[in-house]
Amino acid sequence: MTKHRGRGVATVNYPIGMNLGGDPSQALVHSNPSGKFTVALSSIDLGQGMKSVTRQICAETLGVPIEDVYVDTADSDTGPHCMGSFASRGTHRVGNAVMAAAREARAVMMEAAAEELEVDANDLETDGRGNIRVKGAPQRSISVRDVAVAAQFRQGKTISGRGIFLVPLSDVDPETGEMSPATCYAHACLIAEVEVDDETGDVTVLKMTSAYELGRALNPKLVEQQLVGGAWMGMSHALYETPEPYYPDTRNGPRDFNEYLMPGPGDICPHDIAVLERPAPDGPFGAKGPGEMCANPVLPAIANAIFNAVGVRLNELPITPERVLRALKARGGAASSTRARS
Amino acid sequence: MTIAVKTFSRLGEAASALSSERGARFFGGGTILMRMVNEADPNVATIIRATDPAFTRISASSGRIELGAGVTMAAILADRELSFLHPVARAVGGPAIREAATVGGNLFAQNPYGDFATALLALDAIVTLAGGFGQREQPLEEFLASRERSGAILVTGVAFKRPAADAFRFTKVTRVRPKGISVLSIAAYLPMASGRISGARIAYGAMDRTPVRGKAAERALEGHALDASGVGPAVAVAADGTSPVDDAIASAWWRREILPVHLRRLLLGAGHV
Amino acid sequence: MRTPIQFTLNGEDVAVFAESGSNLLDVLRETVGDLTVKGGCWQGTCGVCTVLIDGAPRVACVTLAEACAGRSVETVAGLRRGPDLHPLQTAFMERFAAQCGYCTPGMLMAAKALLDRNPAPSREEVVDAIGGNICRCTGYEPIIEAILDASRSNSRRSA
Amino acid sequence: MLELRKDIFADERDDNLKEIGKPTARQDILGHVTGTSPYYDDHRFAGMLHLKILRSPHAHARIRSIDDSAAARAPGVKRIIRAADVPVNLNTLLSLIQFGKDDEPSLASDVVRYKGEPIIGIVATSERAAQEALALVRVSYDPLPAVFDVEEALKPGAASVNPTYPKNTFEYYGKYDHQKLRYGDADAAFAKCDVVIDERYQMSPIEHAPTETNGSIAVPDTNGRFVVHTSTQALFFSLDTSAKINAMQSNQLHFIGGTVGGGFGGKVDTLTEPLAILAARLTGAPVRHRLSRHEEMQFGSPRGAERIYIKDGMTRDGRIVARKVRAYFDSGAYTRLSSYAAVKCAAHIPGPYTIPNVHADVYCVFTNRTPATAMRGFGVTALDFALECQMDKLATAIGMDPIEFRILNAYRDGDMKAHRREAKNCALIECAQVAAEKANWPIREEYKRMSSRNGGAAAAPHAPAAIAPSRQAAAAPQRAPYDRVSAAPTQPAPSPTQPAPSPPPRAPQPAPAAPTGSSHGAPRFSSVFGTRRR
Repeated sequence: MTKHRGRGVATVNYPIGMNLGGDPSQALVHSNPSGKFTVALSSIDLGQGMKSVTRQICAETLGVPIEDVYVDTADSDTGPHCMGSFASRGTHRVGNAVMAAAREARAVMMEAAAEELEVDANDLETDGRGNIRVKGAPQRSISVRDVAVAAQFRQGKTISGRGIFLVPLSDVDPETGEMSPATCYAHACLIAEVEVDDETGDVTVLKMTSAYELGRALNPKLVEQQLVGGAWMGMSHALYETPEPYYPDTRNGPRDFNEYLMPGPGDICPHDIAVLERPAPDGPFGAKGPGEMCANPVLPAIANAIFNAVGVRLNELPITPERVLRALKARGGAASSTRARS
Repeated sequence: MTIAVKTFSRLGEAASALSSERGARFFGGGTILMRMVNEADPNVATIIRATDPAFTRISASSGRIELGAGVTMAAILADRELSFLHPVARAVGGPAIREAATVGGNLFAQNPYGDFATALLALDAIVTLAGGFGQREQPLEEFLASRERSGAILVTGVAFKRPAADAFRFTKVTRVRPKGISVLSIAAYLPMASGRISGARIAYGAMDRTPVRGKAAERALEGHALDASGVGPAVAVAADGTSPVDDAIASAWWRREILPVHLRRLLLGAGHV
Repeated sequence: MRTPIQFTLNGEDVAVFAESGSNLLDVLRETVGDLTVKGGCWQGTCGVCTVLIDGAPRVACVTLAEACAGRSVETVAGLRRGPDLHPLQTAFMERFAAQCGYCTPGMLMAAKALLDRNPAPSREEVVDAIGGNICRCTGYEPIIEAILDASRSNSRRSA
Repeated sequence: MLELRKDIFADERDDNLKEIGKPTARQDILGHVTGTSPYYDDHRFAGMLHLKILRSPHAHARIRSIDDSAAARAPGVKRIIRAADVPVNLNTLLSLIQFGKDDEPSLASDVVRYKGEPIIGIVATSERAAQEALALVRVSYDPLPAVFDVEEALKPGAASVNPTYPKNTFEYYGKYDHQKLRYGDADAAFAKCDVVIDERYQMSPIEHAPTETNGSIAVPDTNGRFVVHTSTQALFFSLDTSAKINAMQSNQLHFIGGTVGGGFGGKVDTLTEPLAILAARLTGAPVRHRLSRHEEMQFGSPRGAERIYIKDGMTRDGRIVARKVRAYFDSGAYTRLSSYAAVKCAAHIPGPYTIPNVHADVYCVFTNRTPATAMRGFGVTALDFALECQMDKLATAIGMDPIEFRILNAYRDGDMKAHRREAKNCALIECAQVAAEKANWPIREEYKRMSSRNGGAAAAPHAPAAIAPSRQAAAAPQRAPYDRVSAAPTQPAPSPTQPAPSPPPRAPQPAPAAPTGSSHGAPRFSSVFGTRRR
């Protein structure tokens, strides 16, 4: 048997949010009488971490500890409108809405604190540990809890805020396609290393190395979840997945997880990732969205690595071992210059 | 229509219930039958179960190995005497499926399932059947050829001669590790006489409607050594007489193309699971 | 036709009347009311509904409920002992080994079946143990790492 | 293993933050590891009924007759739902944003247009009872000619799939059967190219395969309202769609969800909610409608297949000067979201590269297969596959290192994109540099020194000056209501005279460099990089 190794690269960008905009999201933030905050959304967490990332955005903006914020989603009676969780819009659109709502709530909180401390609200700062203090005179401070009690029972203030984020819908020129598809883009470069068996067409992905630019990694572990899981899905799209194995012929479609092929835990490979942060001017703390684009560079990187390994180009997905073998036979075997260096 | 579940303590009683009732299906491990039930398959009206100890008995101490049809893949993996079959049992599903999947169920599993039956075919297993006629034995090869027509009979067990040490080899080709279903599987019983093959039995899974013998390869191997030149003729005719199908996993073309490659690797020891 | 079935669920006696021919998954979720067990396919192909029966992993959706009479059934609801999380649960949390969380109960039970029999498994043994469990989110790596972490904390405790 | 490269672009960030940037545990993780996170199906209601759907076995057929009398008498059956029971039996998802025409029935009445299309629903006391009743329904069909290939579907005489769009293509702006992208003059530019590569790419359909299938439970509430527990990815999208199909006010529906067992785009389509609500209205009982795994695999909308033809023209020095693309989205029998993806695809055509002449036509085509929908990377994943395979072929054609080739053509701040917006906040070059470094992939010094922040042009060569927003053409008729909203575009195009934050623009057409002896066959430094280095 002869195995050939090769590596391939792909660089991509990805538009953040629904194409052309016009996809609003709203958020409501309010404090209970003991200074604990609730974020009300109708946005969906389908595993990407919507609840968690908006919780961090809210805590950062309010200047309170993360434990003092809880995100409640999704209930159409209590959560204001959100377009939905798709098009990599969660972090960018919903994050901005939560930020706006938290800013408004924070302003009321600081006013209430100022009244209690008898200073100007502009002279106050939060310490991020649940206290509000006078800039330069930290001994003059009050807990967010006491501020909330005072606001509720003495001052009659509601420590709450509303937020919406909308990228206005862009026109499209029917003649030229002139349009504003997105306000910011994430970027990535991924290098895949593969081994190809030239007798069977089997392709094994040995390693992935990547660099993703995401504006800001609001939570590096959540970003890692997306990038690692997304790269797995990219590998799956590249080499395995199809509900129509003989497309455009519609026969022999899979009916279950045995027939629908995806890489198993025994097929995965190490993935070495770097994350870059070039803040998006209109992203929450500069953040874009890693959720969708993370899978995209893997497909072409693997296809290019296969060419580098055995000298055949596969233009059809998925790149099944059968397609690789047919291409190798058409070519009269693997390119001899690319024998395994191992 | 609700399902009736009938449990018998004797295999014989279970067998006659199976042959006498319409829509009766025997419950082995459930991995096939319960899916039919969940999908409201109109062909399943009654589930017949047997608690007879013989159904799950393993006797492997002697040169003749007997496995009750209810023996699970997990039970085989737990039995040191059957270590030569462990690669086969481990190739069936994940651990949870192996706790349920049975020897008997494998004999009825539709292509591309039934890797254990492929191994039993290479081992020249004899199947014990029970039905209205009482008990009888039948070579596995005959049973597989006629299983669609054989109707409501109960397989109570299988028996086969223990292969000489290292004379049995098995490989399963799959797209998904560790538990994908078969692109194909190959089981080979390779008895040696003074360094040469004598009386090899080779069986393929997923290369036809049921597991089938690779008779052309068997003949071409006779009298040869297991080295590159020795296996050449067998590899050349490996796919002769097979008729694989296109399915969601692989095309017939690819199965035929790679069968010789994997047979060669198995015979030369490279593909041993 | 309903039929009585008795078994123990996470150590407690359970007695139910279930539709004859029911699978264990439906009995646990619809009759007993243990909703910690999720269902993914009712075909025995995704492992989402993995539970332990007498300590062995089983896919509940293709397990005949009547066949569980008198047996011991464990679900993720029984993994946690009061306020204390099982080391596997802690490891899954620390390793961020769940995204949508839907496969997690089955993964945890498949992993428990492994560690109960093999407290210090190799990576290959962990991979085999979850081989029947589909995860569409994580790419498996964090799950494998979490199970290996839990096994190490096991051995630390026993040491 | 993940490494944060805080050193790069540090001058553009304020990293003095308390909660942002921390690896804080997920808010939902404890629920996940204890099996207590509340998915839609983790709610139980006394007397809950179950809805199952009878689906077409034909890809295209006229329904001659339906006899469900035996099914109606079957044990456990409470109600049969027919097309005539659906208050508004024609819808398209994006009608919520006035994009596209209603073209898809909830239940087919006269014609079925794909294998698996819903025909009737049966509500029964158990899923099993409903499934057994389905087997008793007798439907007689007259099979019709079907079309499964996107290009076959566009040929004269091809079977017409979708009566709303009889020519088998979505209609853009009331006048075109495709989305256009026009920038510069690609055809003229090809004539000047040293290398032209023309290729065909075919993406497969893909199933989302979430471990939790699509589903919902509709529960009659007080005041004529219904509580709906749902697996949707877009709560109000599904609520408004359900309200429209059921001719209800949106405040009659109370949707609860937000904890979903994976979606990946496959839970936007609102596949189960409208009929679950209708069933609950018609029976007065809670009704669960969940797809079986088999239904999810075969009849839940997949990522549609895409066929993409790309012709690229390049000068000997490795610069892409022209790109022509023809792309086809296989939308299946109905529109759902493919029409939207085609526009997103058109905008993405040049990828992250600066190409002065781009010409693209993107078609949304109807065929007799399961309607396609959004999936992770919608409109872009297949195009990126095609573009990046193409980039590799171009680099190989002139013997240039594939990473250096990408860095050379990468867009920089200030470059003009083909959709006539200035590139900003670019970072492709830096990603390529870091990935190459991590993988020990050697690239030359001058490429390591390049930056997305330098060397961009205010307007790309050969490019018409960006059209000022005020002069933008009127928006598509079907999106008229949104024109007001978009009076002020978010990214006003720069006037051609606006100075770029970068050195002078690159020469319109870099002088073709003589091939060098270098193993990379790289272009001469001065001719290519002179304008980029400062």
